[in-house]
Amino acid sequence: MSGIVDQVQRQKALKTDRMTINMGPQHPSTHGVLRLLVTTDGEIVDHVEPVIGYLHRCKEKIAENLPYYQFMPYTDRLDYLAGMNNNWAWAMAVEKLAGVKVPERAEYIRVMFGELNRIASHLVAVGTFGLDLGTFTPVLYCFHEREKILDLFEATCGARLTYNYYRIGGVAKDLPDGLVTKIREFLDPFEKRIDELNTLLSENHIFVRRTANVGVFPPALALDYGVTGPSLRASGVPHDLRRAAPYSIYDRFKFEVVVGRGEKGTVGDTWDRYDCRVREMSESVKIVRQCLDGLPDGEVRTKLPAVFKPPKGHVLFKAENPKGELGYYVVSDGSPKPSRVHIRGPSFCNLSIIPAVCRGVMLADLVAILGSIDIVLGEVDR
Amino acid sequence: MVTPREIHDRLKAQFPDDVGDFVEEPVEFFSEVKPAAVGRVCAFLKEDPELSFNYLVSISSVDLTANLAAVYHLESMDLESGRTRHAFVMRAQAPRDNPVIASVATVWGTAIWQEREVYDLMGITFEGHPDLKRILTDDDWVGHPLRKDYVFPKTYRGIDLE
Amino acid sequence: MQPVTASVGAPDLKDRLDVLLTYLPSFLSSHGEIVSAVFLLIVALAVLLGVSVYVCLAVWLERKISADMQDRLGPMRVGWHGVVQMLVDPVKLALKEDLCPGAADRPFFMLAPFVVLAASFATFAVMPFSAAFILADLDIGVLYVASVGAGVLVGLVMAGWASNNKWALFSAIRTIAMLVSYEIPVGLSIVTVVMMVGSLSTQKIVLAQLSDAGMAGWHLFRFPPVFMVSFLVFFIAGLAEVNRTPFDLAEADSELVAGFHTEYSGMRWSFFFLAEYADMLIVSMLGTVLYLGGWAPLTVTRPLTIDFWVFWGMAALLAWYLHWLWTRIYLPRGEYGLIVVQTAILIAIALALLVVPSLAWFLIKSLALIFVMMWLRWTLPRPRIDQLMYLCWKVLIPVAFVNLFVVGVMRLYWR
Amino acid sequence: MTLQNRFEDNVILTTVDAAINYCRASSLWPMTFGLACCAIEMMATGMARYDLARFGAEVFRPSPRQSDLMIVAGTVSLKMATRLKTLYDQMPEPRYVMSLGSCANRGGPYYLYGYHVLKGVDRIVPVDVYVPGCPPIPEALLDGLMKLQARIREEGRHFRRLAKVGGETQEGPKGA
Repeated sequence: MSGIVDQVQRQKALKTDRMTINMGPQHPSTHGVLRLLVTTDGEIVDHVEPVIGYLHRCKEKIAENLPYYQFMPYTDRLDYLAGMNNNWAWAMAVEKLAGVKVPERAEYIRVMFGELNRIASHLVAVGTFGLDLGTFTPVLYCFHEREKILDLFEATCGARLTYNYYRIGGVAKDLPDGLVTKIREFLDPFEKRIDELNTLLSENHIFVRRTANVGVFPPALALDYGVTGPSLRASGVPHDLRRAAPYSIYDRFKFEVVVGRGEKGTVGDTWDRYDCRVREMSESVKIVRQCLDGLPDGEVRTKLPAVFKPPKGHVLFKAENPKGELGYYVVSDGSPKPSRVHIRGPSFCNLSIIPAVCRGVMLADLVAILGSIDIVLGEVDR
Repeated sequence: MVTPREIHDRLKAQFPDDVGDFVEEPVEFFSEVKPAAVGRVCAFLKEDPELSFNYLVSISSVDLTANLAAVYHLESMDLESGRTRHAFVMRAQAPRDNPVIASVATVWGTAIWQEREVYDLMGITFEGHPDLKRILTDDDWVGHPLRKDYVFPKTYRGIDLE
Repeated sequence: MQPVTASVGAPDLKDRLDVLLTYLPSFLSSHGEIVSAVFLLIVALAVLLGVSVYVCLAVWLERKISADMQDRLGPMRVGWHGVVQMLVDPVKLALKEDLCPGAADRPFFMLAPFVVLAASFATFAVMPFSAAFILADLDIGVLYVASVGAGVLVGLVMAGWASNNKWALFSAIRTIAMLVSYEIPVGLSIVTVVMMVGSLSTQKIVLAQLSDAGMAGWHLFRFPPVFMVSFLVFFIAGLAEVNRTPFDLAEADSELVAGFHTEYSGMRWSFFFLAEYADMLIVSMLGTVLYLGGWAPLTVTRPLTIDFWVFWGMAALLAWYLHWLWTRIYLPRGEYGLIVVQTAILIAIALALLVVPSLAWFLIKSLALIFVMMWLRWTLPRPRIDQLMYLCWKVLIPVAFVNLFVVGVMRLYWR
Repeated sequence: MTLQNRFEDNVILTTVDAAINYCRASSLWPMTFGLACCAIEMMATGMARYDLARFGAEVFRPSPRQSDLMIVAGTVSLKMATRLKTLYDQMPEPRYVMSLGSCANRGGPYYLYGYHVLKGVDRIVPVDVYVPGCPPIPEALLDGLMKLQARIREEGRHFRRLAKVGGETQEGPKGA
């Protein structure tokens, strides 16, 4: 009898402890060099602290030391999955500051490539999300389609990833011959590929069970943490700068702002964030089609002086990037170099919600949530 | 839709001592706010039912030589329609030798990281921040790189940087 | 050098040889166990070698199969379609530096791969490769597989704990939870077959399925759907037992870096790899033994009888139907010539299969199951640990129990 | 004298060496380790169109212990530099390093004003192959891989690298 009492006493004296694990900076599912300090209680995540800065590349300091034109290539390397969109936002920020007009044809080309790059970026996001959940094949199918888009970019500007194609006041050069046909040839079978992806991944029972009702972002909380882009829209907030504050010529196009519907679980869960990206690809296809139909002839670049000096002033310009709202805060003191450039990276803000929503989830869910917000470290660390 | 001017006037009425001038630059207008009052003012901007600025776009730091400034871009978003109701920009300047601004980390969650970033790169201290430490550079980093007088390091942890 | 011994050694040697030749036969006949032991050792080494060769082949196959599913080529540069890749990788791994982390529990860390390897290779002892080729036809053969196979668990936990790595520890905890749970559905579905046959011996289980009717004698097709359910439970749980995707939570790349073998390098790591593929083979072989007739041929045993034609006629009809479906979807109609050719090929294969020896049948069936495993691996995502436990305790085990009950009732009244 | 000098070049040893080098060259397993933009191109190289698997190098191992090749794909920041060194130290011999892209080679576009960027990964780990480009196209990565394979095949003795563990330099004249 006393033996049992002793045993019970000893069991009471047994202490369970929290375990702190270092996830990253080299870890297969941190999408680069993110480090997560995870405190767990067994499989349950107690607390997550993201540690960033492993890819801090001093972009803002570099911007202060370079003329406006020359900062363009550096923007490519912010969100390196969507170089075109980054270029575009920088161009528009400076154009807004200096009041530069962009020719009509250039606007169409910009929208077209912006949307194509959005598709490419979402393809990577969707594919690597599958990778995070342990299925390897979808990512190859996604990259297969992405390569076709990259071919179009390569034909236009010669680069596969860092395009440096947009210019302040237009784009670098006109489209090469036959590109319009090539884009159409890409778009026509692409929608079938999305269906294929849905069959392979989106409707997969295990996939749905892993993602539905996991990592729900309530809309108010998401906005509080500055979450934007598909991650915010998945929470049911139809906030899309292309529709809310149309820049460039987005007011001319018909497209749907994709919001999370909670089809498999709760609105704003991991599946919704994934699904929003998949559906956004179809919407981008629509926009590109409309661009191709309405593509006018003419100039593609406004002539600007070689030494370009915007007037004194400052502006925060935001554009809807694949990851969310990319903002450039540019301060000009009237000299050829910006006095200060601050970059509001969407991934930076989207990532900051992780500590708030990852309490009490399982370790595998943490990976799923991280994959679903689709961060790019180049933009988080800048 | 409330214009920045009207918001400024409301703030001026609410906090006559804390809110400074309304600066109208060619592209963007902003209000000057005293650094110690930023927390109060922002809490009001968020809580006020008519203004309800629920979205802090960014906190950008600027080196104004004599002062260091933090520029707050705020937006009020309608969660139902996703439209931006109104936007507002305010700036707080703190002296270079003792740059302290009241923190807004308790008002908006996104400010936790953004203020850490400003602290890291510009060296502005945010009073009342729950966990103010370097975010992009490592803890043993010296200096605040975005200041205009920043000197690039020659070595770091024994690695030659020339 | 000592030349003295060499010169006087010659007559001695001759004498000794004479003695040896005189007494050896009587010695051997009186000590039969030594002969059988030596023989067993040779056969065991052959099996060991065979399994190692299979692992190399399976790895290459997996790379090629995955490549094919993913629209790429896979290894191409070494040998014909990269076939030499299966030699190249082991050599490289064998020559890599053997690291042991400073903080690790050195003896256990070093020992763990061998425990895993030994446990999984020991199970091959009771596998009936053919009617004659079985290392040990134990009366408790199936039980032996289940219990010795569980030794793998010990090795994995040793590896996870001794590595002194948090990811490895996580993996070890998951492994315990998973393997212990999934032993139950595996055991229950094995019991259904054992009840049917009335023996635990693997060879007897195969013999019970051997009939003139070919496939119809397999347990899989007995009392449909009872044993099909049993087979499904066995296969799903077996996948979890061997840590294969979708149940590879113990070494989940995207979560636990590399799981229990995070800290292992070179040859020791390749032992885990070897054991994983050997485990796959064990589960496939056990599935084959229990449900798919073991080494029993696919076709009827008496060729060119009415059974034979019925069976292959059905197969031809099925092939024709599948082809028709295929043409409806992807090809223009009217390729009936192709179907005739296809049917002819099918019958030719059927005739050819008659001469296939039983060992080959066993391997073909097991490899087919392994192919299914690979197919699943490259298609499915991975469930979460709690979902995995749910599947085991709330789905597989109840189903297995009901199944067991049904088989028991049938055994009683429907001999 | 070192172990190396005890063996003269002879037919058997050189043949064995050649075979071993061939095995090593044909089975270069990279580490799952992406730093920046170049990592995306590294991923693209592993995908269907470029298919790193053709060279037997598609087995991306998440743990440094099981990998042979560290592809430093992207900008190495100073915060990352010490971690990168640790990762390199964790890899078992023989190990190879490929510096992919201008940033890893020499700091790339961040050379001048990048206060937080390491100006060349060869300052902390020995590099076997440099692949230029910003980012290098997948063909360039494949070319780098083939160059590395060619180098490994020509390595003097199979224990040359092993013999120099802890030594200052990994490189030396062939057959030294």
